[in-house]
Amino acid sequence: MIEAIRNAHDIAMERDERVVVFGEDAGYFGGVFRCTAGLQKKYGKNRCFDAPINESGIVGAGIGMAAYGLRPVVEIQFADYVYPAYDQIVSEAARLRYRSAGQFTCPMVIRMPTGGGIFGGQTHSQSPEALFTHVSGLKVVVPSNPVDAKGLLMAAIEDPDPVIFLEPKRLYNGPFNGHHDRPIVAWKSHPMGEVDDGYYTTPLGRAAVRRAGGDVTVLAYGTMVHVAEAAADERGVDAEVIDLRTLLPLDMETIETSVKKTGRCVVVHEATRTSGFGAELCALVQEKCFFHLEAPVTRVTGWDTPYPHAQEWAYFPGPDRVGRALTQVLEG
Amino acid sequence: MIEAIRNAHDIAMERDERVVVFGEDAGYFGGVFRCTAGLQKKYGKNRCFDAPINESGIVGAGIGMAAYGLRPVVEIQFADYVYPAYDQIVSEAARLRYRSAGQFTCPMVIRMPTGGGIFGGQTHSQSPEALFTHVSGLKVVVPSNPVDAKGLLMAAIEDPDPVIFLEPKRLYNGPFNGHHDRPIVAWKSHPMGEVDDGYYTTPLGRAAVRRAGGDVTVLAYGTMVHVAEAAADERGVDAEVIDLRTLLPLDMETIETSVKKTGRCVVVHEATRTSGFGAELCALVQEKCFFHLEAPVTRVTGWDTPYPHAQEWAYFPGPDRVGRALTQVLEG
Amino acid sequence: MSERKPLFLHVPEPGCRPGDTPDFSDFVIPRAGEVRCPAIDAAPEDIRDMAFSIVRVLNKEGEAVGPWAGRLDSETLLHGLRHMMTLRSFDARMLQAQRQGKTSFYMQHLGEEAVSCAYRMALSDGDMNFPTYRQAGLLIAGGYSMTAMMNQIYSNASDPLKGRQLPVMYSSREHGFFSISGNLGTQFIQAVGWAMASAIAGDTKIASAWIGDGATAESDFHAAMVFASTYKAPVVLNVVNNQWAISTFQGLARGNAGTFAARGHGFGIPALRVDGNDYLAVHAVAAWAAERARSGLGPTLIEHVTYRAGGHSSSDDPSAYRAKGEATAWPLGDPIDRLKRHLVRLGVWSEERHAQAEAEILDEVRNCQKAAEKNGTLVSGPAPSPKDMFEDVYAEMPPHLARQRQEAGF
Amino acid sequence: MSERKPLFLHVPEPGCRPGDTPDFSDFVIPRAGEVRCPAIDAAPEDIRDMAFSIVRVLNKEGEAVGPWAGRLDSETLLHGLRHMMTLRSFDARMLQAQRQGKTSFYMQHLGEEAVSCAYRMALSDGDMNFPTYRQAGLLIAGGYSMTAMMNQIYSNASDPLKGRQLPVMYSSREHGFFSISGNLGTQFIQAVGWAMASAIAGDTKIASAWIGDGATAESDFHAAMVFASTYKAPVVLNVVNNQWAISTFQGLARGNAGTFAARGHGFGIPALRVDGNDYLAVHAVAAWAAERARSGLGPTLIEHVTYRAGGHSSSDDPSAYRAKGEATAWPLGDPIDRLKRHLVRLGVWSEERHAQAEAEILDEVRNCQKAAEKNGTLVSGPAPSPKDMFEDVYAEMPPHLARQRQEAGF
Ligand SMILES: Cc1ncc(C[n+]2csc(CCOP(=O)(O)OP(=O)(O)O)c2C)c(N)n1
Ligand SMILES: Cc1ncc(C[n+]2csc(CCOP(=O)(O)OP(=O)(O)O)c2C)c(N)n1
Ligand SMILES: [Mg+2]
Ligand SMILES: [Mg+2]
Repeated sequence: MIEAIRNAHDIAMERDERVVVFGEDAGYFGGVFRCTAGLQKKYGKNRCFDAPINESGIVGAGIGMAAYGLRPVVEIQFADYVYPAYDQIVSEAARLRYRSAGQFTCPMVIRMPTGGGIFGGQTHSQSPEALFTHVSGLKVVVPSNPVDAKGLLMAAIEDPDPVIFLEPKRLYNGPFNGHHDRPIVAWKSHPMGEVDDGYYTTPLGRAAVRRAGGDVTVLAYGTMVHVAEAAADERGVDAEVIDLRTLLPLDMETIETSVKKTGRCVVVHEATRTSGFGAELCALVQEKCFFHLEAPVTRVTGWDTPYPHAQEWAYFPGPDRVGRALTQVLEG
Repeated sequence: MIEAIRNAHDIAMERDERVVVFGEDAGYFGGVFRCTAGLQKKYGKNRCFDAPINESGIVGAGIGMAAYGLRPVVEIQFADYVYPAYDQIVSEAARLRYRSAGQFTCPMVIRMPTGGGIFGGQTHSQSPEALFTHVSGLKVVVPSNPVDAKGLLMAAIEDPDPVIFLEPKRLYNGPFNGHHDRPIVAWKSHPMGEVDDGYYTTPLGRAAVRRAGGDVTVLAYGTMVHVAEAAADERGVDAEVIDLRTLLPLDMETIETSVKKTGRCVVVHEATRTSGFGAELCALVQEKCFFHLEAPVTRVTGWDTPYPHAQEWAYFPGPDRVGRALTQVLEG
Repeated sequence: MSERKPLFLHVPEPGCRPGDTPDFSDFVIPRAGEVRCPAIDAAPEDIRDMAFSIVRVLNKEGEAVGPWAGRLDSETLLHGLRHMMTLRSFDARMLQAQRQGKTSFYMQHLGEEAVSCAYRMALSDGDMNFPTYRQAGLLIAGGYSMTAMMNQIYSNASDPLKGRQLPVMYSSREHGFFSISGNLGTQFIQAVGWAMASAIAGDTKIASAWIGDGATAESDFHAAMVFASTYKAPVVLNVVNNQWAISTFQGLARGNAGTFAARGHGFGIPALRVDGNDYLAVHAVAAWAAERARSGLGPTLIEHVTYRAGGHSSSDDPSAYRAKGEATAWPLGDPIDRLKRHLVRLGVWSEERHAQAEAEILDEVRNCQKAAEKNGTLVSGPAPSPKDMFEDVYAEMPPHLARQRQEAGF
Repeated sequence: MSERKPLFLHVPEPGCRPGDTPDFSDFVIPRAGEVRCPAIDAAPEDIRDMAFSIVRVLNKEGEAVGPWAGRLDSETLLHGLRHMMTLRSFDARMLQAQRQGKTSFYMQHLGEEAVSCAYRMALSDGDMNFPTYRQAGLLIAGGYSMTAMMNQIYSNASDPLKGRQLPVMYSSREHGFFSISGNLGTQFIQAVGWAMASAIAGDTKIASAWIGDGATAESDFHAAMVFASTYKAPVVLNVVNNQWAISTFQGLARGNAGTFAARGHGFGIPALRVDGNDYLAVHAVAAWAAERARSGLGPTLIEHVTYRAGGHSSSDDPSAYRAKGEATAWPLGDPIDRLKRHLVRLGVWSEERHAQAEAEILDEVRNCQKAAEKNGTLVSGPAPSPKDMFEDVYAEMPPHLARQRQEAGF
């Protein structure tokens, strides 16, 4: 997935002079996950450069650049480190178009690795998406595979509004279904791992059905898409797994169609449960599909604790927990 | 309610030397809403003082003080200005006990005026509670009247963990049911407006039933409690209005009991809808009471836009909108 | 270890509080003309002293003296005087309109008119300001319509910001005036980003960042300093030290030590202090800094030393926290009086013409007000549509917002 | 307006990159003993030059010279040497353990041992450090158990932090070592708050804040400077300038201008730079600053000039971004070598005793490691209970967490 993301940057910079890329260690070195490797060499220090370690500064400067007319794509080294930039994102980027009645806008992409599964402990594992979905004016994207990552990033860069782009870091080097004790799989063995070299976009606001099924709908994104697929396969459940891809704005149509068909719904995410994005999904599903539901919408999520280091796999909502929820919802 | 809050500070400072109070304009002047008026004079500049305009500094310094063994009570001038402190709250205050396995703790109260209704525009009207309820390790409190405000603040100051204390500014000077075009009512005419002079606490984590009813449960907090009561009264709906008071941890028992009785539930808040705290309430209610529900849990909230200035009353979820939802849920 | 004395907390206090007699005697003010004018490419380390002095041009007698003088002809100065007088008149009317209940809120510039009015004249079209709520002189001197400003203040049907923003939170891209935020400090780093963008694009435009003394404590001030110094961005960083931040005096934001200008030294950013009540000095220093930025020499930090003679806003009553008469005791005088005296001395102005200009300006402001009130005030007359509330959240309205608009019935 | 040349973005670059020959020739280093030692109550404005110089005690010959010398007896220095050697040995073993897969992550101090080891000796019991991940010398020199440290690194059943924290994110209240955060910079202002609390309580304890050169760019650095100067908090503010922040050189955090120490000047905070590879100099400066804090004179900013000789962490390979041999070209030498030479010169140490000490220390470290591994490593043996995952989120477990623990099956 790293190469797909790098490639999306490359094509965007090639096609549009206004695209500039920066972040901590993102210039000369190409990022601690190497997602911007080679860009400085190819496009010059003017268009891809290292930033001082100040996330508010990175986003704030990006807002100024976007207001000028550039298209900044900035990297926050880990999603866990986005909070210092939270004011600039929430109070400024998200509201600039609104408060200036369209005089100033903020076409900026804020990329950051998210999620656990790499023994990163509490400050390299968080999934803060719900802290952005509550903010009007933002778009929030979470790809689950290289093909989408490239297309969605391209679309995000072309989008006229600020986009929070969360990259599940556990997926950087291969699909991961939560079976941490099995051999690592490479993207090249996965259908969504083979990425077209050329320019394409994957539209924001559209979910994808990853696995068709009739008995229960699973709403997931990022790493959890793979976990959900594995859980359904392993339990032999006829589950329809929907990869949301964009959380805000949400593709409610696809969700509604599926849940009305299956009558059951399980929501899966890695973030802590209370006030997680799963809450919004539960709320919406029961609002829109109430009379089709045969069981409560059920959440499988990270626990309401910081992400622990040693207990990582007890925290991570793996295929076992998702599988149990599937069974329970089908029986309930 | 201002006097109740001031009084809670006063008693807490009197009873416990470790209690210190600071914030922007909170010292000599006593705060722009006068909630800390007189404290510096009474307890000295050592225990109540002005802070430089840096919210991260205010909270960060508070964390250090709490780790030392004091009990800081800090004021953020408006909830809209808490975002610069978000990192210190989320990454530090909330997780200090956990990450140090109890060696260091953070008994701190972070107070801030919240909500609209005073023509404050987008940066003096926000209700960011959901951005805190997603954070494990925090407690989140929203009083709806002077009696509770004092008791809850007292409990918050005594609490061993960090508490976000949101004060609905539209309630500072009187109860407000959303009828902005009617004469202003004073607290002294309200049953919860008469505050005991002495020491008492109102425990965190307990909701209060403000209006008993059998047909529909309304979950509300802060200003919206009064709006919900008015809406039920005006429509003649037999609604049970629950004032949540503490959002985290939530008094699920009271909620469950009520919804299982009424079979219907309306959730009301002033914050934007998507991923608001209402989403969590919907999710929980349908999880716990699914087989008792006769209609979808319905949300009445602020719209998913910044809080506008001129269109304040079109934005505010007033008694009309709440009333319509009540009728709809009863008919649906 | 020996017995130690207990520590204690130091909390800085202003020299005087209500009941005290204002006293500025330990505020050191260099004579007008005394501070040198370095070359624009002077090494930052060679002009460190300037962060501890104050550039002044107009002396007590109304003469323009010293190396920073002689840059503006009298015609320009007459314009400048008019801008300041207009801003003061505008403020008075709008504060009154707020008192009359025609809008919710107002913030005036009383005593600080020179800062934004003179500064604007050192900029070129296409340059961008990232202002706070106390630089409306940038708009007045920049030729923006007062009626449009009032429409915004009234949140009426013709408000360019569609009623969404608090009064005085103007925005005019065309006039190089970035949308004002309610959140202090955020604009400071945004200005640096805008300037970086101009540099990246190979443009010739520069940015100006604005912040108050109190708000320098905000973290984005630091972000701006770091980014401006790292990338040598073409930006002028302006701190308006008007001595007060609501009820806290400027010493609280700097521990009553150093100066705001001296913040530049840790970053190798050249820093100057200027008499903010001296139209000529502000203009000269602004032009110097702008020239540096335009020449690729990077950022300059300017501390404008002035005084907030009025309340913080229409919601504020300063008598609760500062001594009566502090404004009149303020030793740098009134910016309008000082420029007026200079022009009279030059022989191009007189008391009579001043009185006449005042009347003309009041008339103009009144006419604008009438025109604006035709479009409505916050409480009556034509108003922006609630429909507008749902627009501009995104470039294109997403389905959930369209549904909400429908639910709202608009 | 005349035609302007297009602007361009300045992006600072280090003197050399992979493939280049390291060159520190424009790094100006004062001679040992050259910089004066002011009284602790010297006015900040009278010692501004010290932010642009470097306090050094040990010269090339291994002599301790100048006004900062002569404060530690040779016994203390022998302890100091042992602390640094122990830290280096500990680092080597733990990095190896990480390479062997016994834990997930490690960060070493190679080349920076003097900073935290010497500093600790200037503190008293009860003082509190707010460290980063690169000051474990504070623990080693403070007598904390190496086995406990390893238990933390292994996240094993005896980990005092119950397996919750990333390796090296130690915490020991008892040893004056605040819980390390993964988030850069946050601790800097917390330290100031702790110091303010000590002052409020009329205590005699002081706080020490720690931050890296790269992390000075973070906004909480500014918050700390503002609060420390405003309240004259009894805190020592330490910047460890080890030249690199992962792949970015320290010039990027300061526009290659000024010094980190000079950041103090805008706040009236006295600031010094010290040779961070000189045990005696670090100790002397630390003692000076601590004495200032304890005497109610407020904060001091210290920039420790040193060099990160190893990778940033076990996940990092510096050969991708910095020139080979930079560490050996680093002109301030190795802290252990330098103190060793001094002690040999004093006649209290020898090559033989050094070799013997190395062997003893290795033995000790190995024994601790064995003891720790009995309690498990991250991948095998006894482990903290998943039950612990739900504890300490709050003082008392709220119902929803109790339900989740049950749901989790623990
Ligand atoms: C982030 C943030 N914190 C607090 C406030 C509240 N506030 C508004 S103006 C002000 C004082 C600012 O003082 P200063 O920067 O000196 O500017 P001045 O009003 O004197 O022009 C404060 C505290 C705010 N608007 N934003
Ligand atoms: C808020 C935040 N942003 C980014 C990071 C990622 N990060 C960890 S260490 C580091 C470099 C720090 O360099 P420096 O401050 O010089 O300390 P050193 O590692 O050299 O001791 C970075 C960018 C982080 N941990 N926290
Ligand atoms: Mg001010
Ligand atoms: Mg470093």
